[in-house]
Amino acid sequence: MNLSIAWFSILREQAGCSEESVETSAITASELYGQMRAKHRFTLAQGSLRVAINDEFAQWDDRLAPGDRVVFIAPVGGG
Amino acid sequence: MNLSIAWFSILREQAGCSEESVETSAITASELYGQMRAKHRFTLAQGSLRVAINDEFAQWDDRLAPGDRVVFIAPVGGG
Amino acid sequence: MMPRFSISETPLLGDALRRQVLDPSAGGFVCFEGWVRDHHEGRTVEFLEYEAYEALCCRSGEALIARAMEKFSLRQALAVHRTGRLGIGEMAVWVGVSSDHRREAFQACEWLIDRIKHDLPIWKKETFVDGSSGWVNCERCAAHAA
Amino acid sequence: MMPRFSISETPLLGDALRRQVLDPSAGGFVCFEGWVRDHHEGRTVEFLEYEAYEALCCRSGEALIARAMEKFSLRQALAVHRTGRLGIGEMAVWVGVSSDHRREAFQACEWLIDRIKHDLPIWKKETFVDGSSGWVNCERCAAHAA
Repeated sequence: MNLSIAWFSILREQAGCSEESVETSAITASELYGQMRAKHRFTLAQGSLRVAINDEFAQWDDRLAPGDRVVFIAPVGGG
Repeated sequence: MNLSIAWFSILREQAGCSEESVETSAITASELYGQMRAKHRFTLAQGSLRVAINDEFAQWDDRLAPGDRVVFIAPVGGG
Repeated sequence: MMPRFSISETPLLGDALRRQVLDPSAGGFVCFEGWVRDHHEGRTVEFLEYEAYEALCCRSGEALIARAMEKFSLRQALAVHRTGRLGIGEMAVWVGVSSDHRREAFQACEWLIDRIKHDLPIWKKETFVDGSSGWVNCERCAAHAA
Repeated sequence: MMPRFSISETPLLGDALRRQVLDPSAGGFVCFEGWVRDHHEGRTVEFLEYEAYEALCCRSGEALIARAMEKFSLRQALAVHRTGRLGIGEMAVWVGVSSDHRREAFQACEWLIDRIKHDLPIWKKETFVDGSSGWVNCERCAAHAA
């Protein structure tokens, strides 16, 4: 299925783009991050990220649907 | 001895003046308040007040000296 | 040295006060403003009057601010209290502090306004729309003493 | 309804934001400003860059403010976060709340800035005068993961 992903901060820099459209076999957000990490050689492991689907925080095992907009959220500034 | 007293807030209203010069036999701030309370019919008892001598917080049994400027401090707004 | 605590008979301007606590090494700024609100214990307030024993306020206020700067490692701190008649919505007091980290700024600002309200000789008289009025914390204890 | 949380690419003006939380029934106002400071962990900062995932920030930010207003009985509350490149002394975030009593205003303001910094997808990249730079909290865990 086809999805869009928006990249921010360190992931944007490592992906080299702000937004991409992907054709993927991934069923869950977790699988999608695995594929993207391999593709873009992200340094961050899934355990340090959060994920949002269609502008809402989501769970890693949430199932993806065609046309979903996915954002992987690297650790924020905090303090 | 001669002293000056400045009156604020409820004491100013009850004394009917902001400042007065008094000739007193009082040895301590406590005695002076007793005399002033009788003179001006203040409703506030000494226990609810603080006292300052020459613009510094003082103790009730501090001895007064000629020319001292005394202020009796009614309860403040707080909260 | 510029005074860090003062009493003002004219309206307080938060923006001008804030500029005095700017500091390139500060990462956090917290300010408190006390506003005249339209109600007190269920009654409708018309206006307030503040009266201060200025010489002692300034002396004690400076000491409080110096203590807060030391205790909370502040970069800058400033406080001003209004006197005179204030209508609803007017600013009665402004306290602003800046520090490297926000935690200390929050603690210091709250500590300062608590101490200012508790320690300094500043009195507040309330006038209600029903025409009654009284010095806060004075009338009730006076009634008990009487 | 006016948004209570927003992201701004242009400089924040505290005085204009403050006017939006005025309320005749509020007796206390507390605001927090986060400023870009010139040092971090002993190193000299040249500038910061903030990047936000705006749609999620606004949705989550509104929810945080609504929760704070309920939890702390606030009269008004507002928060804005800057994005883009900020020099030393610039304001990165403004959070202001008004309430009947000051205690709730302090608690709410601190709770809000804590939650904003912890929960919302806003990233900070530091650039130091020595030319090095990095995304705060990302580079170190990335190094560990690598």
